[in-house]
Amino acid sequence: MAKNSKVIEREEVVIRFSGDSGDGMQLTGTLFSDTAALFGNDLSTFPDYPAEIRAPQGTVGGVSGFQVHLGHSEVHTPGDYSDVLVAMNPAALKANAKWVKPGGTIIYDSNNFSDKNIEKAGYKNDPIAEENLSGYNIIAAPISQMVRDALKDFGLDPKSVLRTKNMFALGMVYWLFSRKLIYTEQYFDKKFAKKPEIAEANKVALRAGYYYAETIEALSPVIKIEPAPIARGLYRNICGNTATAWGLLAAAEKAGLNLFIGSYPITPATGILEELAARKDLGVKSFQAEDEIAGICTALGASFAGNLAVTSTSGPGLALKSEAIGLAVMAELPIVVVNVQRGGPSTGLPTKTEQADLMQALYGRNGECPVVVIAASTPHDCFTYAFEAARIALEHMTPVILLTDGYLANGTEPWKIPSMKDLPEIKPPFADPKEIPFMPYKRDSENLARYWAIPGTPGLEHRIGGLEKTIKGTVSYIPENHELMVQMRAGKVAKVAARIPDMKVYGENSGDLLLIGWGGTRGYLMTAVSELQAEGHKVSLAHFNYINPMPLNVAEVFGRFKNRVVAELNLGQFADYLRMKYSDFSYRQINKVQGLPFTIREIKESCIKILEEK
Amino acid sequence: MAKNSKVIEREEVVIRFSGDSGDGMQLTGTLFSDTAALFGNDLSTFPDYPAEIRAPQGTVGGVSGFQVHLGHSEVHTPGDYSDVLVAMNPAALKANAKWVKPGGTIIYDSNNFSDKNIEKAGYKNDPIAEENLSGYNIIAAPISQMVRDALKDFGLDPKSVLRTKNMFALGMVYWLFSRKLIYTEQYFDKKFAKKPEIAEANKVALRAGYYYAETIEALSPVIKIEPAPIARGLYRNICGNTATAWGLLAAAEKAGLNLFIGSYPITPATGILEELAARKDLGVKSFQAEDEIAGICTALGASFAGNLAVTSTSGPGLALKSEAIGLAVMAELPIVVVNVQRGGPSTGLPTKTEQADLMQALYGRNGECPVVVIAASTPHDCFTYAFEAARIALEHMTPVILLTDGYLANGTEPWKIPSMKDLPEIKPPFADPKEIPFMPYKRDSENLARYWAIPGTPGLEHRIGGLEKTIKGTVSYIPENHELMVQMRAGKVAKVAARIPDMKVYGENSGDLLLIGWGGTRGYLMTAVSELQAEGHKVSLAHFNYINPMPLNVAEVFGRFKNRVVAELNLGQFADYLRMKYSDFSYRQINKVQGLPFTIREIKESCIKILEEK
Amino acid sequence: MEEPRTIKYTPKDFKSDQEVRWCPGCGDHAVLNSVQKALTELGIPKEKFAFISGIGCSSRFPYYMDTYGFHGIHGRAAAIATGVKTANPELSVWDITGDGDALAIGGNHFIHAIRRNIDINIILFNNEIYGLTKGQYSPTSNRGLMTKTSPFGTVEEPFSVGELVVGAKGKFFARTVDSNVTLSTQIYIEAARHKGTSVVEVLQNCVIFNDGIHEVVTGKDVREERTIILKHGEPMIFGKEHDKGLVLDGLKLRVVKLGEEGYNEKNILVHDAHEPNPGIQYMLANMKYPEYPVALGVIRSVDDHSYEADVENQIETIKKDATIKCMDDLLMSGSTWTID
Amino acid sequence: MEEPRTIKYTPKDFKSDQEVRWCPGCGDHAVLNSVQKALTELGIPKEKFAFISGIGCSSRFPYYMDTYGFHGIHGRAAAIATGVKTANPELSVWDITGDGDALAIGGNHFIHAIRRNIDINIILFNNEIYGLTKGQYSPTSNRGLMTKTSPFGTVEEPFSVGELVVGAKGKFFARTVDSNVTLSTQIYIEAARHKGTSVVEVLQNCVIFNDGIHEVVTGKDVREERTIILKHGEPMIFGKEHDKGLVLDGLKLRVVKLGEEGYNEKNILVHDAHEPNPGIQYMLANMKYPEYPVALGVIRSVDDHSYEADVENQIETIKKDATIKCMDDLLMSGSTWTID
Ligand SMILES: Cc1ncc(C[n+]2csc(CCOP(=O)(O)OP(=O)(O)O)c2C)c(N)n1
Ligand SMILES: Cc1ncc(C[n+]2csc(CCOP(=O)(O)OP(=O)(O)O)c2C)c(N)n1
Ligand code: SF4
Ligand code: SF4
Ligand SMILES: [Mg+2]
Ligand SMILES: [Mg+2]
Repeated sequence: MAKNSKVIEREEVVIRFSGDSGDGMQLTGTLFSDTAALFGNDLSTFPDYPAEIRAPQGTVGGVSGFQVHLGHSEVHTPGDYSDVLVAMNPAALKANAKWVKPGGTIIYDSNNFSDKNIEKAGYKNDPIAEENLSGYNIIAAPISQMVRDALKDFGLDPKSVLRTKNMFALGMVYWLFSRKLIYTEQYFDKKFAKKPEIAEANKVALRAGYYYAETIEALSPVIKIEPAPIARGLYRNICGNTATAWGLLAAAEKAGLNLFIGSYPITPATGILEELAARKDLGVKSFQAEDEIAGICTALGASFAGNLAVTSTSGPGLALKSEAIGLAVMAELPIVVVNVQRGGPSTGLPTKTEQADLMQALYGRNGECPVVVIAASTPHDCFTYAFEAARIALEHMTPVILLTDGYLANGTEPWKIPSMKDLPEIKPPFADPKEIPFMPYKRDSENLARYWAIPGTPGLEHRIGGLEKTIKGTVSYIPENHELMVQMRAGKVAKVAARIPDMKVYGENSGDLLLIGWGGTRGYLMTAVSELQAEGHKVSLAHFNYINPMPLNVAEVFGRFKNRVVAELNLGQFADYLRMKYSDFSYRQINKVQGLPFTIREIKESCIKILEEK
Repeated sequence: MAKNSKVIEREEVVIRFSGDSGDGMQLTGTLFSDTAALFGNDLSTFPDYPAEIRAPQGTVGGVSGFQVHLGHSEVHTPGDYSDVLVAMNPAALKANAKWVKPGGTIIYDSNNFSDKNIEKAGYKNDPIAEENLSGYNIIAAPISQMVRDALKDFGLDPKSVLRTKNMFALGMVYWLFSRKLIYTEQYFDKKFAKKPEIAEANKVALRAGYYYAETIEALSPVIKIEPAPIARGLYRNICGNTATAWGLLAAAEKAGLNLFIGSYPITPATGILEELAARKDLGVKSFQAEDEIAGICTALGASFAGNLAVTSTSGPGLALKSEAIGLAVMAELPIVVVNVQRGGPSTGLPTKTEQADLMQALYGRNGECPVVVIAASTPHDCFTYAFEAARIALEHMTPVILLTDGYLANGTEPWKIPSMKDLPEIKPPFADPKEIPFMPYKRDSENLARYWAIPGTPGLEHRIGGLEKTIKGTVSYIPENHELMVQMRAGKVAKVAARIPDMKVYGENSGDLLLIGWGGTRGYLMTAVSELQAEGHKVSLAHFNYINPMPLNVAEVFGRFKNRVVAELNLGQFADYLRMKYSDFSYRQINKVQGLPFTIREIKESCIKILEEK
Repeated sequence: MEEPRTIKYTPKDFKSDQEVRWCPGCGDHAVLNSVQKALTELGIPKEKFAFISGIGCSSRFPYYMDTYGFHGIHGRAAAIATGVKTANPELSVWDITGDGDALAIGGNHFIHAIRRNIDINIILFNNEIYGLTKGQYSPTSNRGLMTKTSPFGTVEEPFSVGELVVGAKGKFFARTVDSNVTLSTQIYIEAARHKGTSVVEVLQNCVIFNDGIHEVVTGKDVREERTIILKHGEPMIFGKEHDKGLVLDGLKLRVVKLGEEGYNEKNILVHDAHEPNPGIQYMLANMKYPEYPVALGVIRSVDDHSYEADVENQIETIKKDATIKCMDDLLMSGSTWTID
Repeated sequence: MEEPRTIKYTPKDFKSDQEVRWCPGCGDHAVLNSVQKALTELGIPKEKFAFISGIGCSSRFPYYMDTYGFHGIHGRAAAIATGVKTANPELSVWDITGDGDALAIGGNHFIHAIRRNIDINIILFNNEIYGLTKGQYSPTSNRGLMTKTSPFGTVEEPFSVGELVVGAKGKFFARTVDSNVTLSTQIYIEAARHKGTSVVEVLQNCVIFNDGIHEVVTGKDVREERTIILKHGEPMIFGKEHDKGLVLDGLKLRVVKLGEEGYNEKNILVHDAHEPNPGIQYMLANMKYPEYPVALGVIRSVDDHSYEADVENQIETIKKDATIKCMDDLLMSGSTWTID
């Protein structure tokens, strides 16, 4: 399509769409990624928006961004620095200029760079000058004016006209990467089937932008990123929250159980409840509770009644659920507690990402109160680990806390769609209706799980609850019984280790430095390790998804490296946890608590520093 | 008074009064300890009662006990095994027989050993035979019959008559230890001033028991325990909950602030709220909240308004307060959270003791959320550490969690009454009303505390809250600001270390084994170490009251011993914590999770095993 | 729902093997008996009962029932029961709770369960005290009550259970007395049959910490004069001699003597428990001695949507026309692409 | 209490230096203006105001007030405010909350604050939606509302705020509309002056997630016909032409036309906000369009004990006769002995 003669090929590229909260940047970014995915690029995206619904227009606080990283080879993160920045107003430039690679391209809507807006963004002078962008490829496009011109015959009100500015910008970017418009056009045809004039207006703006870019030539050369050599198969884009919801649904289907979710909305976890509330077609019972406590307590009730029960929340909500998680531990009922971590403490930075709820997940309850803790590490593997969380909960009769985070929840990436038949079976230890009287705390001798007797089953009537009990379910204050039960509950969780995979190191099996991570940072750590390895360093990565219990071979893996460094988005919670669990080793730390993911550069620099010390 | 000629002197003795919940054993034990205290013995007591208000009469589940340990020298625990057991019914014998020292004395009410009662207690045959008590000094006293005889002319109803059985038994014990009856008689005169016939009946029963013991001679020899060489001064008995309440009151007076407590009743913490609710004479505002969350939130409101604010609870309640503790951390308001630990997890063993809320206190919140954690170690030092908790909260503008436990809360011991003038001053960092505009997160450069501006002060109007803020109190999502504030909050708590005493070891400053403990186990650990030292072992004790931060010299202390073993009533939470904090050392563990304190024998045996290994 | 099997039970069938551990003389014993009696009348197979409770003396109830039972955590019984019923609408779900459990820590779940009108039966043991923690005042304790946490008398206004239930959109409210097994049994049966949240307030005696608190109205000698047992469709008459009745005086209720001032059975108010507008029921629920007799019986019983049924219906409706029938359908739905 | 200083404020004095971050067009802006106006009328020095809030769009309110302010955690504003007021009764304490904050997660603290009748002013922004979390239904959303968590329509019955307030023993309830600054200001002044818990429900528009939800009654063209502004002591007349009124028909309210069926100003109900028995006020608070006009203004305002005053009184009384005056007295009280 692109007629421009100069074409360069690139391995990968990062594009950031940025504008006011009302400028539609999230949609723009999504449409761009969809097109890239359909083309066959590997990609990773991350939206980034303010906590306020509509922060004051034109200010830096109100900037909403969407970053897309696409590549000809595997892509693990949305990227640190961008090659192309689209800035719909001065505030967007202000917020993002320092994240553009030297010499990168910056497209901005020159009509929006009025003195008033420039001042609102906090600039004193000409923003381009103030940002010192002389070495950059700066495209000042009169976007507002051009959509007004392009749509002047549409009879739309001025607001609706201006609302297509984002499509004009997208058109320009499509030209720059020589992409097809067709998928985006189809989107509008479908979305606005009942308002064809709106669909048409957006398509016109899109095309206007495309042709404008072609015309001005300032954008040349066109950049080509060939499709990535990804495995054959059927793909879709998926974000972490949807993947989590679907993983739970898949587990319910595999276990032959109904899915119940009892949750209270909270950023950034709400998407899971929202997705499941929409899944009435699959029979999900979604209960919007009056608070987080009711969320987990209804789920516990549903679990008692025989459902696959789930509650989803974020940090402050997990705190509120602590007491009831204790009841789940004591009642030994299967339940999945999804915690989408955000910036803390307290209300903290609700729309930002962080990994600081680890200790809370492990220990935030009264008494000796062990639960299984696992963590997802990419948007799409939220599916895998949500499924795993449910499988472990059901087969081991235990609460499982699944940790994801704001970055995973909202980030999207292409996902090779699995087939249900390839997923493992899930077989909860249902009580035998013939074994009467039923003893609620009798255990499977192998994994120590108790048996699950579902209300409605004749003959298995029994009572459970939060007071310490004997194997028969009788309340007991007998000292030795308590100690035994405490050990059984701990033992049951420990036994889960036998049913999880060994830790596999990314890179060589031994070396100078083992970078250690867990949860949502994997893409960054893998990329950093890849690059370090390429540069000749003997660095490997041990990335944890199973936190409690941990894989059985961990100590052995740790022992094969000269140094260990734990990188995490908190002050060192996993590092401390490892000091407790594997106290024979010493651990260095890389920490960041800024509400942001790592940058690859940060990780690499820290690793190199450690490597050079020796 | 005692006419018996045979008198032996003993260093110490343990007596256990035991009977049905309705038998008045708690009062009996208390009266006995009061008399012993007034005599000048050192002592330690522990009540032990069922979770049910009235568990089924006559069953082991319904037994209520009260143990007193008194000595001629220092006494640190209520004792493991008793020299004298009073068993008002067969169930009491059943519950306690194995805790009587070989050859000890057992006094029981033979009228109550009916076949029905024997069966109810779970005996098949004669209890004495079944318990194999042939080497013991068994006194079968027809107590019920004798009080009936003694009071036959009183015209009391049969129930009231039988209610004096405990005094008959107490009279016998008084004779055995040649104690005066006068204090107990005075108690009844005062208590039943308006019902003199009841007072008289109790006194008659008491004397009848005393003379009965003298008569039968089966009890001889009389045991004498001379007064202990305790420091001069004015003494009183105090239990941990009252001491906690009083420590907080003392801190309020020293700081010149009103005391506010917002709490919800929960065993075994309720006594603190109850004591403070009674202290309207000192102006306490006690708020019985609708739940634990309201308990801490009203306290936070009161703290914001300028009171010394407190909330008290036990394990499950602490879980519920987690989210609001996070708000306190973020708002940097002074508040004391008292957690009286009980058996967990969940509802667990509500009336039993345990130390398993340590991790929850340290980490049970979302985000990086540091608080000061300190622990009391004897019933009376609950006063000291409650005072300390308040002092640190107020001077460092931070929430402080004070850990006590069921054993400390209910246990009593004599306490040398301090004088208010000897307690340290408390000087909260009040904001200067002239420094306008007030910046809520500006900090004292030394201890990093922010300043406290009390509503009602003109000119200091400001806003605080749970979202991350700049120094000025403006909501901020700026990455670097967040990281800075996270570090400041951590730093502030760390700086408390400069204002707490160094760790002092009990015993030699170096040696083969350092026994490490924290909180309510101190009496047991000290006694064990004393005995081990006396037996020639190079064992010392490092007992922790300051848990976060810890004294500055800990690593140094640890380094002076060949081995370290951490003894605690959980699965090893403090040991794990030390592995995190002082990872250069290795730690052995002694753990017990039975809802009971340690026995000295257990500690000694474990230590000796470790010592012999090398 | 499947047809109830025709099984004949006796109360003994619902007794578990656990020793009952309430204090001798506690009102809870009688409630247990009444509930066990009521269950025999429902024609519901034993395995379909689930008794859920919070924490408190009363909340030990499930242990004594030979049914499915879940002794929860303090205040959360209504939430747990809501989960049980939503997950499996075929169960007969009972929420056993105290005045502290339901109205102090559990107040929020209580009003939300009622608002949603989920079909559970809430038996609220109101002894106006925290029993299990040994005697602190509760949200239903009267002003001035001296307890361990109010040694000089409380300064708090108590909730009136019926008033709060109506305020939360309640559709079924009844009141009974622990010791009145006949009335209680009848009420529990009606509560169980009512579709939607039923709240039964039991005036329960705590012999240990608040002995005789209800005695002034429920005492043997006075109860006929000081309580009125309401029955749907019957005139509101009470008194040992059936000589007193209730009438409307403007917007207020008034106690009148039959045969005086021209009042007779005909012009006494007739109880309408089914009237959706809670007006009179609200006043009846709120009647206090000495101005009025205290109302017992089913005061309000109005049919309406029940939550779990609406949830099931919505699911059924959507399932019918859904294109997504299983996980594989969902996985392949929306925009996908093939790499080959 | 000390005498109020005679200070003259303008609304600007109550504006903080923070940028107001609500969406353009959000009803919250108008509420902020009305409150700032109301404060100027109270004669209370600025430093005595404390604004406490939970979490939600509305709960950002304290940041915009140049007073003492505490932005709490979700649902807990009433509890925090209760602590502030109990600790220092001299402060004028405001609790700013949303329908989710006050009635979902905060429901328990809400009803307990009201029951205790602590002297705080609760401004409840009712937009019938969770705004800050981007559009899920709330406990006040009508049945059938389609939102992100009820894509097929909710199946839950909403609370009616006034009904719940009365059910929780509420003594002051008023309702206003965000955009009606004159009425709102007047109501906030009355709420502030009322001693005890005042609840003001603001029908607030969320332009983004529930735009126009109140429009059917508050719309410019219809509001005079579909709302009635109640004033104590005045007849309940409404309509553009002042031609409609409310009367009692048996136990129900009825809308009548003046001049028809013999109705005129004289026999129209006169509003009595001070009547302790909530009967009519309860019905007024519950009136729904289209059957009735929606009631605005102060619907109920009854004097009674306020919690913090009773607490102070009890302390003063006890202090007077106390033998324990300071900690040293306490330490030496009861039974002690001397070792020498
Ligand atoms: C989270 C939590 N808070 C507090 C308690 C302590 N607690 C147990 S029962 C109870 C109140 C009991 O009163 P009520 O519900 O009226 O029951 P009753 O004992 O009177 O039947 C309290 C405060 C607890 N177990 N858990
Ligand atoms: C403990 C906790 N749970 C959930 C949330 C997420 N949350 C924030 S505000 C809100 C609801 C807001 O609705 P409302 O109170 O009606 O206020 P509005 O935004 O509509 O003004 C929710 C669910 C939170 N911040 N904290
Ligand atoms: S304490 Fe009261 S309520 Fe509890 S069992 Fe005893 S009598 Fe019953
Ligand atoms: S989302 Fe709604 S309630 Fe929130 S600020 Fe915007 S318009 Fe107002
Ligand atoms: Mg009660
Ligand atoms: Mg709202």
